[in-house]
Amino acid sequence: MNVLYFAWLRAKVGMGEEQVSPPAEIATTGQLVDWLKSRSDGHAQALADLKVVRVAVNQDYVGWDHPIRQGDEIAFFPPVTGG
Amino acid sequence: MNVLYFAWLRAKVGMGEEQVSPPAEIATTGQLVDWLKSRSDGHAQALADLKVVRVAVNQDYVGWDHPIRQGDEIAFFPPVTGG
Amino acid sequence: MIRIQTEDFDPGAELEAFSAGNGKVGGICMFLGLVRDYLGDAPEKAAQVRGMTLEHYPGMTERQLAAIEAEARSRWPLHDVLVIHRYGRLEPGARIVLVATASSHREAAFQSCHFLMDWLKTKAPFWKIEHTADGDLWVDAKEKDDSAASRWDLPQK
Amino acid sequence: MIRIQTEDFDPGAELEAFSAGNGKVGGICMFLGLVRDYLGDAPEKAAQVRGMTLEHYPGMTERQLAAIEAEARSRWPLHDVLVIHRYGRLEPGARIVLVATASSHREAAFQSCHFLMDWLKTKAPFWKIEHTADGDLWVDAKEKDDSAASRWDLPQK
Repeated sequence: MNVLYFAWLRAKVGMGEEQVSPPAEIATTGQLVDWLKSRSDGHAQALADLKVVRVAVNQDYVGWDHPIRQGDEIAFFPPVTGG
Repeated sequence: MNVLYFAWLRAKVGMGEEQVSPPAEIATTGQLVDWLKSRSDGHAQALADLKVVRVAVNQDYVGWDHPIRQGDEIAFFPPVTGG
Repeated sequence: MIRIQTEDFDPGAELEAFSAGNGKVGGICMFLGLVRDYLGDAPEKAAQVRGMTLEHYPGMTERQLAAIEAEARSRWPLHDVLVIHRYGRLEPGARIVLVATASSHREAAFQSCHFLMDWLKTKAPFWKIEHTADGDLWVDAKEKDDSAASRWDLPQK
Repeated sequence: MIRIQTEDFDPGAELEAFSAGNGKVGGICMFLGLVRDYLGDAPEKAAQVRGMTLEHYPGMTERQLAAIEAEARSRWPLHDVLVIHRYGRLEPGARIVLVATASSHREAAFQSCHFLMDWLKTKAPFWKIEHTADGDLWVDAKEKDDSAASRWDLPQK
Protein backbone atom coordinates (compact mmCIF):
# COMPACT_ATOMS: atom_id res chain seq x y z
CA MET A 1 0.00 0.00 0.00
CA ASN A 2 1.00 3.60 -0.59
CA VAL A 3 1.62 5.69 2.55
CA LEU A 4 1.76 9.50 2.39
CA TYR A 5 3.03 12.01 4.97
CA PHE A 6 2.30 15.74 4.98
CA ALA A 7 3.51 18.88 6.73
CA TRP A 8 5.68 18.26 9.84
CA LEU A 9 5.02 14.51 9.70
CA ARG A 10 6.77 14.45 6.31
CA ALA A 11 9.67 16.39 7.80
CA LYS A 12 9.99 13.99 10.75
CA VAL A 13 9.64 10.79 8.72
CA GLY A 14 12.07 12.21 6.19
CA MET A 15 9.97 11.45 3.12
CA GLY A 16 6.57 12.27 1.71
CA GLU A 17 5.64 8.88 0.35
CA GLU A 18 6.58 5.25 0.67
CA GLN A 19 5.37 1.88 -0.57
CA VAL A 20 4.95 -0.58 2.30
CA SER A 21 3.86 -4.19 2.53
CA PRO A 22 2.97 -4.88 6.16
CA PRO A 23 2.25 -8.46 7.23
CA ALA A 24 -1.30 -9.71 6.89
CA GLU A 25 -2.12 -9.33 10.58
CA ILE A 26 -1.85 -5.52 10.22
CA ALA A 27 -5.55 -4.95 9.51
CA THR A 28 -6.39 -1.43 10.78
CA THR A 29 -4.99 2.09 10.58
CA GLY A 30 -4.03 1.89 14.26
CA GLN A 31 -2.13 -1.35 13.76
CA LEU A 32 -0.39 0.17 10.73
CA VAL A 33 0.80 3.08 12.89
CA ASP A 34 2.38 0.68 15.39
CA TRP A 35 4.05 -1.23 12.58
CA LEU A 36 5.31 1.96 10.87
CA LYS A 37 6.76 3.28 14.16
CA SER A 38 9.15 0.32 14.21
CA ARG A 39 10.61 1.26 10.83
CA SER A 40 12.72 4.23 11.95
CA ASP A 41 13.22 6.82 14.67
CA GLY A 42 11.70 9.37 12.29
CA HIS A 43 8.55 7.29 11.92
CA ALA A 44 8.39 6.81 15.69
CA GLN A 45 8.68 10.54 16.33
CA ALA A 46 6.17 11.53 13.67
CA LEU A 47 3.57 9.09 14.92
CA ALA A 48 4.30 9.38 18.66
CA ASP A 49 1.21 11.42 19.60
CA LEU A 50 -1.89 10.45 17.65
CA LYS A 51 -3.86 13.31 19.21
CA VAL A 52 -2.12 15.58 16.69
CA VAL A 53 -2.24 13.15 13.77
CA ARG A 54 -5.09 12.63 11.32
CA VAL A 55 -5.40 9.67 8.98
CA ALA A 56 -7.16 9.35 5.64
CA VAL A 57 -7.74 6.15 3.67
CA ASN A 58 -8.30 6.68 -0.03
CA GLN A 59 -8.69 10.42 0.62
CA ASP A 60 -11.42 10.18 3.23
CA TYR A 61 -10.95 10.87 6.93
CA VAL A 62 -11.14 7.70 9.03
CA GLY A 63 -10.50 6.61 12.62
CA TRP A 64 -7.75 4.43 14.11
CA ASP A 65 -9.77 1.24 13.84
CA HIS A 66 -10.51 1.63 10.15
CA PRO A 67 -9.73 -1.49 8.06
CA ILE A 68 -6.90 -1.26 5.55
CA ARG A 69 -6.05 -3.45 2.61
CA GLN A 70 -3.64 -3.83 -0.26
CA GLY A 71 -3.83 -1.02 -2.79
CA ASP A 72 -5.11 1.55 -0.27
CA GLU A 73 -3.71 5.07 -0.26
CA ILE A 74 -3.12 5.90 3.40
CA ALA A 75 -2.15 9.41 4.46
CA PHE A 76 -0.97 10.74 7.82
CA PHE A 77 -0.95 14.47 8.52
CA PRO A 78 -1.49 17.08 11.26
CA PRO A 79 -4.82 18.83 11.81
CA VAL A 80 -5.36 21.08 8.82
CA THR A 81 -4.56 24.81 8.83
CA GLY A 82 -5.66 26.16 5.46
CA GLY A 83 -8.11 28.92 4.62
CA MET B 1 -41.82 72.94 11.73
CA ASN B 2 -40.85 71.06 8.59
CA VAL B 3 -42.79 67.82 7.92
CA LEU B 4 -41.51 65.25 5.39
CA TYR B 5 -43.32 62.28 3.82
CA PHE B 6 -41.64 59.37 2.02
CA ALA B 7 -42.63 56.43 -0.20
CA TRP B 8 -46.37 55.67 -0.27
CA LEU B 9 -47.09 58.20 2.48
CA ARG B 10 -45.82 60.92 0.14
CA ALA B 11 -48.08 59.60 -2.63
CA LYS B 12 -51.13 59.58 -0.35
CA VAL B 13 -50.51 63.00 1.21
CA GLY B 14 -49.80 64.35 -2.27
CA MET B 15 -46.55 66.09 -1.35
CA GLY B 16 -43.15 65.29 0.05
CA GLU B 17 -42.70 68.23 2.36
CA GLU B 18 -44.72 70.95 4.06
CA GLN B 19 -44.18 73.70 6.58
CA VAL B 20 -46.74 73.56 9.38
CA SER B 21 -47.41 75.62 12.49
CA PRO B 22 -49.62 73.56 14.78
CA PRO B 23 -51.11 75.20 17.89
CA ALA B 24 -49.07 75.17 21.07
CA GLU B 25 -51.00 72.29 22.68
CA ILE B 26 -49.66 69.91 19.97
CA ALA B 27 -46.67 68.73 21.98
CA THR B 28 -45.88 65.16 20.81
CA THR B 29 -45.47 63.24 17.57
CA GLY B 30 -48.74 61.40 18.29
CA GLN B 31 -50.64 64.66 18.79
CA LEU B 32 -49.10 66.03 15.59
CA VAL B 33 -50.42 63.00 13.68
CA ASP B 34 -53.96 63.66 14.90
CA TRP B 35 -53.66 67.32 13.96
CA LEU B 36 -52.20 66.52 10.49
CA LYS B 37 -55.01 64.03 9.77
CA SER B 38 -57.51 66.90 9.96
CA ARG B 39 -55.73 68.82 7.21
CA SER B 40 -56.87 66.70 4.22
CA ASP B 41 -58.28 63.32 3.19
CA GLY B 42 -54.83 62.47 1.87
CA HIS B 43 -53.23 63.15 5.25
CA ALA B 44 -55.95 61.12 6.95
CA GLN B 45 -55.39 58.15 4.63
CA ALA B 46 -51.60 58.27 4.86
CA LEU B 47 -51.65 58.36 8.67
CA ALA B 48 -54.66 56.09 9.24
CA ASP B 49 -52.71 53.04 10.47
CA LEU B 50 -49.69 53.92 12.59
CA LYS B 51 -48.63 50.26 12.72
CA VAL B 52 -47.21 50.77 9.22
CA VAL B 53 -45.85 54.27 9.82
CA ARG B 54 -42.51 55.22 11.32
CA VAL B 55 -41.62 58.68 12.58
CA ALA B 56 -38.26 60.42 12.87
CA VAL B 57 -37.54 63.71 14.61
CA ASN B 58 -34.41 65.46 13.41
CA GLN B 59 -33.41 62.27 11.58
CA ASP B 60 -33.60 59.92 14.56
CA TYR B 61 -36.29 57.28 15.06
CA VAL B 62 -38.69 58.18 17.88
CA GLY B 63 -41.98 56.94 19.33
CA TRP B 64 -45.46 58.47 19.27
CA ASP B 65 -45.03 60.26 22.59
CA HIS B 66 -41.84 62.02 21.60
CA PRO B 67 -41.88 65.79 22.28
CA ILE B 68 -41.80 68.12 19.29
CA ARG B 69 -40.99 71.79 19.04
CA GLN B 70 -40.62 74.62 16.59
CA GLY B 71 -37.80 74.12 14.12
CA ASP B 72 -37.92 70.31 14.28
CA GLU B 73 -37.66 68.25 11.10
CA ILE B 74 -40.34 65.59 11.42
CA ALA B 75 -40.55 62.73 8.91
CA PHE B 76 -43.23 60.10 8.39
CA PHE B 77 -42.53 57.01 6.30
CA PRO B 78 -43.28 53.29 5.99
CA PRO B 79 -41.00 50.58 7.44
CA VAL B 80 -37.81 50.68 5.40
CA THR B 81 -37.11 48.26 2.52
CA GLY B 82 -33.58 49.02 1.30
CA GLY B 83 -30.57 46.76 1.06
CA MET C 1 -16.84 54.66 4.96
CA ILE C 2 -20.42 55.30 3.88
CA ARG C 3 -21.36 56.21 0.31
CA ILE C 4 -24.89 56.91 -0.95
CA GLN C 5 -24.99 57.34 -4.71
CA THR C 6 -26.99 56.84 -7.91
CA GLU C 7 -23.98 55.59 -9.92
CA ASP C 8 -22.97 51.95 -10.20
CA PHE C 9 -19.80 50.77 -8.47
CA ASP C 10 -17.11 48.20 -9.21
CA PRO C 11 -16.94 45.63 -6.38
CA GLY C 12 -13.49 44.41 -7.46
CA ALA C 13 -11.99 47.89 -7.46
CA GLU C 14 -13.66 48.72 -4.14
CA LEU C 15 -12.30 45.54 -2.64
CA GLU C 16 -8.82 46.21 -3.97
CA ALA C 17 -8.74 49.72 -2.49
CA PHE C 18 -10.30 48.46 0.72
CA SER C 19 -7.69 45.84 1.59
CA ALA C 20 -4.66 47.46 0.02
CA GLY C 21 -1.48 47.40 2.03
CA ASN C 22 -2.81 46.55 5.47
CA GLY C 23 -0.86 43.52 6.58
CA LYS C 24 -3.09 43.18 9.65
CA VAL C 25 -6.13 42.16 7.60
CA GLY C 26 -6.63 38.41 7.59
CA GLY C 27 -10.18 38.28 6.30
CA ILE C 28 -12.62 40.39 4.33
CA CYS C 29 -16.30 39.59 4.19
CA MET C 30 -18.37 41.24 1.49
CA PHE C 31 -22.05 41.18 0.74
CA LEU C 32 -23.41 42.35 -2.58
CA GLY C 33 -27.15 42.87 -3.05
CA LEU C 34 -28.62 42.76 -6.56
CA VAL C 35 -31.99 43.56 -8.13
CA ARG C 36 -33.87 40.31 -8.71
CA ASP C 37 -36.12 39.97 -11.71
CA TYR C 38 -39.02 38.39 -9.84
CA LEU C 39 -41.46 39.42 -7.18
CA GLY C 40 -41.57 38.47 -3.53
CA ASP C 41 -40.32 35.04 -2.56
CA ALA C 42 -41.35 33.23 -5.73
CA PRO C 43 -38.65 32.58 -8.34
CA GLU C 44 -41.22 30.76 -10.47
CA LYS C 45 -42.76 34.16 -11.14
CA ALA C 46 -39.49 35.13 -12.76
CA ALA C 47 -38.98 38.06 -15.11
CA GLN C 48 -41.98 39.95 -13.80
CA VAL C 49 -39.96 42.83 -12.45
CA ARG C 50 -38.77 45.35 -15.05
CA GLY C 51 -36.76 47.28 -12.54
CA MET C 52 -37.11 49.20 -9.34
CA THR C 53 -36.65 52.68 -7.98
CA LEU C 54 -35.04 53.27 -4.62
CA GLU C 55 -36.01 56.38 -2.70
CA HIS C 56 -34.20 57.47 0.43
CA TYR C 57 -34.18 60.22 3.05
CA PRO C 58 -31.06 62.28 2.37
CA GLY C 59 -29.33 63.23 5.58
CA MET C 60 -31.05 60.65 7.74
CA THR C 61 -29.64 57.84 5.59
CA GLU C 62 -26.07 58.97 6.13
CA ARG C 63 -26.75 59.61 9.83
CA GLN C 64 -28.26 56.17 10.42
CA LEU C 65 -25.59 54.32 8.43
CA ALA C 66 -22.82 56.15 10.29
CA ALA C 67 -24.44 55.05 13.56
CA ILE C 68 -24.62 51.45 12.32
CA GLU C 69 -20.96 51.53 11.27
CA ALA C 70 -19.99 52.92 14.68
CA GLU C 71 -21.99 50.16 16.37
CA ALA C 72 -20.22 47.48 14.29
CA ARG C 73 -16.81 48.93 15.13
CA SER C 74 -17.69 48.96 18.83
CA ARG C 75 -18.67 45.28 18.74
CA TRP C 76 -15.89 43.78 16.59
CA PRO C 77 -12.22 44.63 16.03
CA LEU C 78 -12.41 45.95 12.47
CA HIS C 79 -9.69 47.49 10.35
CA ASP C 80 -12.13 48.91 7.85
CA VAL C 81 -15.82 49.13 6.97
CA LEU C 82 -17.34 50.06 3.62
CA VAL C 83 -21.02 50.58 2.86
CA ILE C 84 -22.17 51.67 -0.60
CA HIS C 85 -25.90 51.99 -1.25
CA ARG C 86 -27.44 53.18 -4.50
CA TYR C 87 -30.74 54.98 -5.02
CA GLY C 88 -32.76 55.94 -8.09
CA ARG C 89 -33.87 53.69 -10.93
CA LEU C 90 -32.19 50.25 -11.12
CA GLU C 91 -32.61 47.52 -13.74
CA PRO C 92 -32.85 43.77 -12.98
CA GLY C 93 -29.42 42.38 -12.17
CA ALA C 94 -28.11 45.81 -11.08
CA ARG C 95 -26.04 46.17 -7.94
CA ILE C 96 -27.91 47.85 -5.07
CA VAL C 97 -25.72 47.60 -2.03
CA LEU C 98 -22.23 46.55 -1.02
CA VAL C 99 -21.12 46.00 2.56
CA ALA C 100 -17.57 44.93 3.33
CA THR C 101 -15.67 44.50 6.57
CA ALA C 102 -12.01 43.78 7.14
CA SER C 103 -10.65 42.21 10.30
CA SER C 104 -7.66 40.22 11.48
CA HIS C 105 -9.94 37.22 11.92
CA ARG C 106 -12.64 35.71 9.78
CA GLU C 107 -15.27 35.36 12.50
CA ALA C 108 -15.28 39.10 13.19
CA ALA C 109 -15.41 39.84 9.46
CA PHE C 110 -18.36 37.50 8.88
CA GLN C 111 -20.36 38.57 11.91
CA SER C 112 -19.89 42.30 11.44
CA CYS C 113 -20.79 42.16 7.74
CA HIS C 114 -23.92 40.14 8.51
CA PHE C 115 -24.81 42.55 11.32
CA LEU C 116 -24.37 45.60 9.08
CA MET C 117 -26.69 44.16 6.43
CA ASP C 118 -29.32 43.13 8.97
CA TRP C 119 -29.37 46.53 10.66
CA LEU C 120 -29.20 48.40 7.36
CA LYS C 121 -32.25 46.45 6.19
CA THR C 122 -34.36 47.64 9.13
CA LYS C 123 -32.86 51.03 10.02
CA ALA C 124 -31.56 52.76 6.89
CA PRO C 125 -34.36 54.90 5.39
CA PHE C 126 -34.60 53.44 1.89
CA TRP C 127 -37.81 52.38 0.14
CA LYS C 128 -38.19 50.29 -2.98
CA ILE C 129 -40.89 50.55 -5.59
CA GLU C 130 -40.93 47.67 -8.08
CA HIS C 131 -41.91 48.34 -11.67
CA THR C 132 -43.89 45.37 -12.98
CA ALA C 133 -46.08 44.56 -15.95
CA ASP C 134 -49.05 45.15 -13.67
CA GLY C 135 -47.88 48.53 -12.44
CA ASP C 136 -45.71 49.96 -9.72
CA LEU C 137 -45.72 48.33 -6.30
CA TRP C 138 -44.16 49.59 -3.09
CA VAL C 139 -42.24 46.72 -1.55
CA ASP C 140 -43.55 45.70 1.88
CA ALA C 141 -41.18 45.37 4.79
CA LYS C 142 -40.65 41.76 5.81
CA GLU C 143 -41.17 40.26 9.23
CA LYS C 144 -38.09 38.11 8.73
CA ASP C 145 -35.96 41.23 8.33
CA ASP C 146 -37.06 42.36 11.79
CA SER C 147 -36.23 39.00 13.30
CA ALA C 148 -32.88 38.92 11.48
CA ALA C 149 -32.05 42.33 12.96
CA SER C 150 -33.25 41.47 16.45
CA ARG C 151 -30.82 38.58 16.83
CA TRP C 152 -28.12 41.25 17.18
CA ASP C 153 -29.91 42.91 20.11
CA LEU C 154 -27.67 43.14 23.12
CA PRO C 155 -28.90 41.83 26.48
CA GLN C 156 -30.72 44.54 28.45
CA LYS C 157 -28.67 45.90 31.31
CA MET D 1 -16.92 25.31 -8.65
CA ILE D 2 -13.68 24.37 -6.87
CA ARG D 3 -10.28 25.63 -7.98
CA ILE D 4 -6.95 24.77 -6.36
CA GLN D 5 -4.08 26.76 -7.82
CA THR D 6 -0.75 28.45 -7.20
CA GLU D 7 -1.61 31.56 -9.24
CA ASP D 8 -3.24 34.65 -7.79
CA PHE D 9 -6.84 35.46 -8.71
CA ASP D 10 -8.85 38.64 -9.27
CA PRO D 11 -11.78 38.78 -6.82
CA GLY D 12 -13.59 41.43 -8.87
CA ALA D 13 -13.39 39.44 -12.09
CA GLU D 14 -14.41 36.25 -10.29
CA LEU D 15 -17.38 38.02 -8.77
CA GLU D 16 -18.39 39.51 -12.10
CA ALA D 17 -18.34 36.11 -13.84
CA PHE D 18 -20.03 34.50 -10.86
CA SER D 19 -23.12 36.67 -10.77
CA ALA D 20 -23.41 37.51 -14.45
CA GLY D 21 -26.86 37.38 -15.96
CA ASN D 22 -28.73 35.40 -13.33
CA GLY D 23 -31.74 37.52 -12.47
CA LYS D 24 -32.62 35.12 -9.64
CA VAL D 25 -29.60 36.11 -7.56
CA GLY D 26 -30.50 38.63 -4.88
CA GLY D 27 -27.41 38.34 -2.74
CA ILE D 28 -23.80 37.28 -2.99
CA CYS D 29 -21.64 36.72 0.06
CA MET D 30 -17.91 36.54 -0.42
CA PHE D 31 -15.07 35.85 1.96
CA LEU D 32 -11.49 36.63 1.07
CA GLY D 33 -8.64 35.34 3.22
CA LEU D 34 -5.28 37.11 3.14
CA VAL D 35 -1.79 36.43 4.49
CA ARG D 36 -1.28 38.50 7.64
CA ASP D 37 2.13 39.88 8.41
CA TYR D 38 2.13 38.92 12.08
CA LEU D 39 2.13 35.76 14.09
CA GLY D 40 -0.69 34.15 16.00
CA ASP D 41 -3.30 36.38 17.56
CA ALA D 42 -1.05 39.32 18.32
CA PRO D 43 -1.12 42.27 15.89
CA GLU D 44 1.41 44.06 18.11
CA LYS D 45 3.95 41.53 16.89
CA ALA D 46 3.43 42.94 13.41
CA ALA D 47 5.75 42.41 10.47
CA GLN D 48 7.32 39.28 11.88
CA VAL D 49 6.02 37.05 9.12
CA ARG D 50 7.92 37.25 5.84
CA GLY D 51 5.52 34.96 4.06
CA MET D 52 4.12 31.49 4.21
CA THR D 53 4.01 28.31 2.20
CA LEU D 54 0.82 26.33 1.84
CA GLU D 55 1.10 22.63 1.26
CA HIS D 56 -1.89 20.49 0.36
CA TYR D 57 -2.85 16.91 -0.47
CA PRO D 58 -3.65 16.88 -4.19
CA GLY D 59 -6.70 14.78 -4.89
CA MET D 60 -7.99 14.70 -1.35
CA THR D 61 -8.27 18.49 -1.34
CA GLU D 62 -10.54 18.52 -4.38
CA ARG D 63 -12.49 15.57 -3.03
CA GLN D 64 -13.11 17.15 0.38
CA LEU D 65 -13.98 20.57 -1.05
CA ALA D 66 -16.43 19.01 -3.51
CA ALA D 67 -18.08 17.24 -0.57
CA ILE D 68 -18.28 20.51 1.38
CA GLU D 69 -19.80 22.31 -1.62
CA ALA D 70 -22.38 19.51 -2.01
CA GLU D 71 -23.22 19.78 1.69
CA ALA D 72 -23.74 23.56 1.39
CA ARG D 73 -25.99 23.11 -1.64
CA SER D 74 -28.05 20.52 0.24
CA ARG D 75 -28.56 22.87 3.18
CA TRP D 76 -29.29 26.18 1.41
CA PRO D 77 -30.91 27.11 -1.91
CA LEU D 78 -27.85 28.32 -3.80
CA HIS D 79 -27.56 29.44 -7.41
CA ASP D 80 -23.80 29.17 -7.41
CA VAL D 81 -20.79 28.35 -5.24
CA LEU D 82 -17.17 29.27 -5.88
CA VAL D 83 -14.14 28.17 -3.86
CA ILE D 84 -10.62 29.17 -4.91
CA HIS D 85 -7.71 28.13 -2.69
CA ARG D 86 -4.06 28.79 -3.44
CA TYR D 87 -1.04 26.78 -2.40
CA GLY D 88 2.71 27.33 -2.61
CA ARG D 89 4.66 30.34 -1.40
CA LEU D 90 2.65 33.44 -0.52
CA GLU D 91 3.86 36.88 0.57
CA PRO D 92 2.24 38.99 3.32
CA GLY D 93 -0.95 40.61 2.03
CA ALA D 94 -1.41 37.91 -0.64
CA ARG D 95 -4.82 36.38 -1.27
CA ILE D 96 -5.10 32.79 -0.01
CA VAL D 97 -8.72 31.79 -0.37
CA LEU D 98 -11.96 33.06 -1.85
CA VAL D 99 -15.37 31.58 -1.06
CA ALA D 100 -18.49 33.03 -2.65
CA THR D 101 -22.11 31.94 -2.62
CA ALA D 102 -25.06 33.31 -4.57
CA SER D 103 -28.66 32.92 -3.48
CA SER D 104 -32.01 34.59 -3.95
CA HIS D 105 -31.86 35.71 -0.33
CA ARG D 106 -29.14 37.23 1.79
CA GLU D 107 -29.54 34.94 4.79
CA ALA D 108 -28.79 31.83 2.70
CA ALA D 109 -25.84 33.57 1.06
CA PHE D 110 -24.35 34.64 4.41
CA GLN D 111 -24.88 31.35 6.19
CA SER D 112 -23.62 29.13 3.38
CA CYS D 113 -20.48 31.23 2.85
CA HIS D 114 -19.73 31.18 6.57
CA PHE D 115 -20.36 27.42 6.68
CA LEU D 116 -18.06 26.77 3.70
CA MET D 117 -15.21 28.68 5.33
CA ASP D 118 -15.69 26.99 8.71
CA TRP D 119 -15.72 23.52 7.20
CA LEU D 120 -12.89 24.28 4.80
CA LYS D 121 -10.79 25.41 7.78
CA THR D 122 -11.16 22.05 9.53
CA LYS D 123 -11.61 19.56 6.66
CA ALA D 124 -9.65 20.69 3.60
CA PRO D 125 -6.13 19.20 3.75
CA PHE D 126 -3.98 22.33 3.63
CA TRP D 127 -1.09 23.12 5.95
CA LYS D 128 0.67 26.43 6.47
CA ILE D 129 4.28 26.99 7.33
CA GLU D 130 5.12 30.57 8.30
CA HIS D 131 8.50 32.01 7.35
CA THR D 132 9.69 34.29 10.15
CA ALA D 133 12.88 36.01 11.19
CA ASP D 134 13.34 33.19 13.71
CA GLY D 135 12.86 30.39 11.22
CA ASP D 136 10.03 28.38 9.71
CA LEU D 137 7.09 27.43 11.89
CA TRP D 138 4.27 25.04 11.08
CA VAL D 139 1.02 26.77 12.02
CA ASP D 140 -0.91 24.95 14.74
CA ALA D 141 -4.58 24.14 14.26
CA LYS D 142 -6.79 26.28 16.47
CA GLU D 143 -9.37 25.06 18.95
CA LYS D 144 -11.66 27.90 17.93
CA ASP D 145 -11.69 26.62 14.35
CA ASP D 146 -13.05 23.30 15.62
CA SER D 147 -15.76 25.02 17.63
CA ALA D 148 -16.61 27.29 14.69
CA ALA D 149 -17.06 24.21 12.49
CA SER D 150 -19.04 22.28 15.07
CA ARG D 151 -21.79 24.90 15.26
CA TRP D 152 -22.84 23.64 11.83
CA ASP D 153 -23.22 20.06 13.06
CA LEU D 154 -26.69 18.74 12.36
CA PRO D 155 -28.69 17.20 15.20
CA GLN D 156 -28.03 13.47 15.50
CA LYS D 157 -30.89 11.39 14.17
